[in-house]
Amino acid sequence: MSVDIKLEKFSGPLDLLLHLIKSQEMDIYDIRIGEITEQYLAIIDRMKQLDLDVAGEFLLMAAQLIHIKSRMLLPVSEEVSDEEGEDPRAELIKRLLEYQRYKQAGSMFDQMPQLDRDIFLPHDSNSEVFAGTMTHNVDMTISVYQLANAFHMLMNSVKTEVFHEVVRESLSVADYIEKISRRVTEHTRVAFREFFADHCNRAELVVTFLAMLELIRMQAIRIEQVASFSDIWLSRTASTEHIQRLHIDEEVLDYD
Amino acid sequence: MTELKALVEAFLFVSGSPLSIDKLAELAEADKVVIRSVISDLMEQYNASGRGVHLQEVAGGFQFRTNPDLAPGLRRLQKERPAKISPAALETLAIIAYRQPVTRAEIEYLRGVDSGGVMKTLLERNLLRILGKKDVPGRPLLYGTSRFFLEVFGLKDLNDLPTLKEFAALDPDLAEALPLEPNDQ
Amino acid sequence: MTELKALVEAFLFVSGSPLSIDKLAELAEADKVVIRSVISDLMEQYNASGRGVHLQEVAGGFQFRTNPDLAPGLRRLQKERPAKISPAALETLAIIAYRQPVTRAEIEYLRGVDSGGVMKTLLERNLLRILGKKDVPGRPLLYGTSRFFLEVFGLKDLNDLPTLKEFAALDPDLAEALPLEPNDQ
Repeated sequence: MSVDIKLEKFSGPLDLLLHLIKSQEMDIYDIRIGEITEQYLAIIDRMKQLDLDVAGEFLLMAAQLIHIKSRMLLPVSEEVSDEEGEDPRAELIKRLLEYQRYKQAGSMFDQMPQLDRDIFLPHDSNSEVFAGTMTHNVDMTISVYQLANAFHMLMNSVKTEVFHEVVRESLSVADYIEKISRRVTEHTRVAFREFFADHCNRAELVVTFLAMLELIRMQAIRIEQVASFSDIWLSRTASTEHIQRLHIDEEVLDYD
Repeated sequence: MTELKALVEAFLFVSGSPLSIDKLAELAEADKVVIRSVISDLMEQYNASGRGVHLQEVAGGFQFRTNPDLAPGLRRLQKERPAKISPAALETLAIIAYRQPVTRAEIEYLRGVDSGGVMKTLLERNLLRILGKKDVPGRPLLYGTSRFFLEVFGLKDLNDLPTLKEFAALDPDLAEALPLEPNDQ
Repeated sequence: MTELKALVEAFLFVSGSPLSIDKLAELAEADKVVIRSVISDLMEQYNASGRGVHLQEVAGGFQFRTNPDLAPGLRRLQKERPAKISPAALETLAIIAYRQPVTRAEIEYLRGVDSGGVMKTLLERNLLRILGKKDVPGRPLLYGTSRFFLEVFGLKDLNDLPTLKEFAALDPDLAEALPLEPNDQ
């Protein structure tokens, strides 16, 4: 028989078995189990020699074949036939028939004219993200999968961001002190919120806040709020020159 | 009547997605029976040989689609080749189509191989949908085919799937196998 | 010739934007003179009175457009066109579904962008409901999903939402993702 078999061409062990049965022109209802087992094992073996990753499922099937083969060799005694009078191959045959049916249904699907492969719709109506699920009965139908997937992707991306923050721990409080003092110098009064507006990442928020605290401690800025929950304002208390002369030393700040 | 026919034609042209008789009746403010006869009129007109565009019944509605015979020429207009559905994915899709609602474990028993990756691809391509959870320990997810699946394969509904009998005719081996009918309750 | 006519008809149908004679000749691999006669043939056929779709010369090319006489009727479809959900809305809805009860600030922290507009749309479409106010300074509103949300997604209740574990099982790459359980306390 042909030695030139590649496992990856088969969608699974059942597919490989069907191929062997067909190429040996065997009757699927009367598989010559010894012959098939031998060939199957030879193929699996060769794959191993080639150091290919033989999927667990192929090995599992090999074990099942050996088991069936050994049961076929046992003389059919009365007691045994009472319990499992079935042909030891019966379960395998049933699975093979069932599998063959879906494999054929699959190739039939392949031959049916398919949207975007054989049949086309006007471009603007099939290019949108969820066009495929559009219906006119319900306002909108997206699948639960899309919903869960969206959340999942988001959580993953948030997580990666956190991870990156830790890695590039190069955000320096001193830099932020400088940034804030520059803005306070230019504008005299700046809303607290404004400093956080374009920072969506947590590390930057923290560093900005630390820098503010530092400036307050140095009495360079003042924080005020007119009423509870109204906007908080930062204003400059020291003179421009004073702020510019602030000598900011990372080591003195002692944030690591 | 002529104006109604024109209106239905225009609705179908503009809509893009399949429109049901009910929806067309509502939109055109006409009786369903009349709409039905207008549709069959239009189908006769469009589905004559030699037309570039056909009117097809699909996923519970009607839709203008290109004539499948023109596929080779039309592919020139497509910028990207659509990702081909692999044999493994088609096989999995077939199991789900005929066996729905079905769990991943059932699919894997039938295929004899891990099917997580293939199912994820099918879900991403919107060919599957999750029908709920099975009432057994562990509450595994139940899968079925989506409405988009019907659109892609040009099926009216799940009963439009070829039945086992047609299969049996192709391959006598299968005649004795388990009955296989689309399971759509 | 008949097949060429069908092909040109199909190209015009699929393209959406106007196609010039040159472009059509290139696509159909035919002579421009022949294309021109095919076009005038099609125009005669389509632009007869009582048709819903016309073939029109526009912006240096040819394009199928609805018959302007039908505009009043057609507007009914435009209004009813199912609004498509944007990726931003989907993401926001996903956060609310899995994290409810949740405040706008929490959503915006997770998404990293202002989400007011998207949330307004979701509220208008009846997919969200306000669950109350959070007992923290400022008493921000707490959002959750509505009963209609369950209907749209075919869920019995919130426990029916798939957990991340179930998706992680489909794809080993996802196995390390954060544990995700519907948060329904």
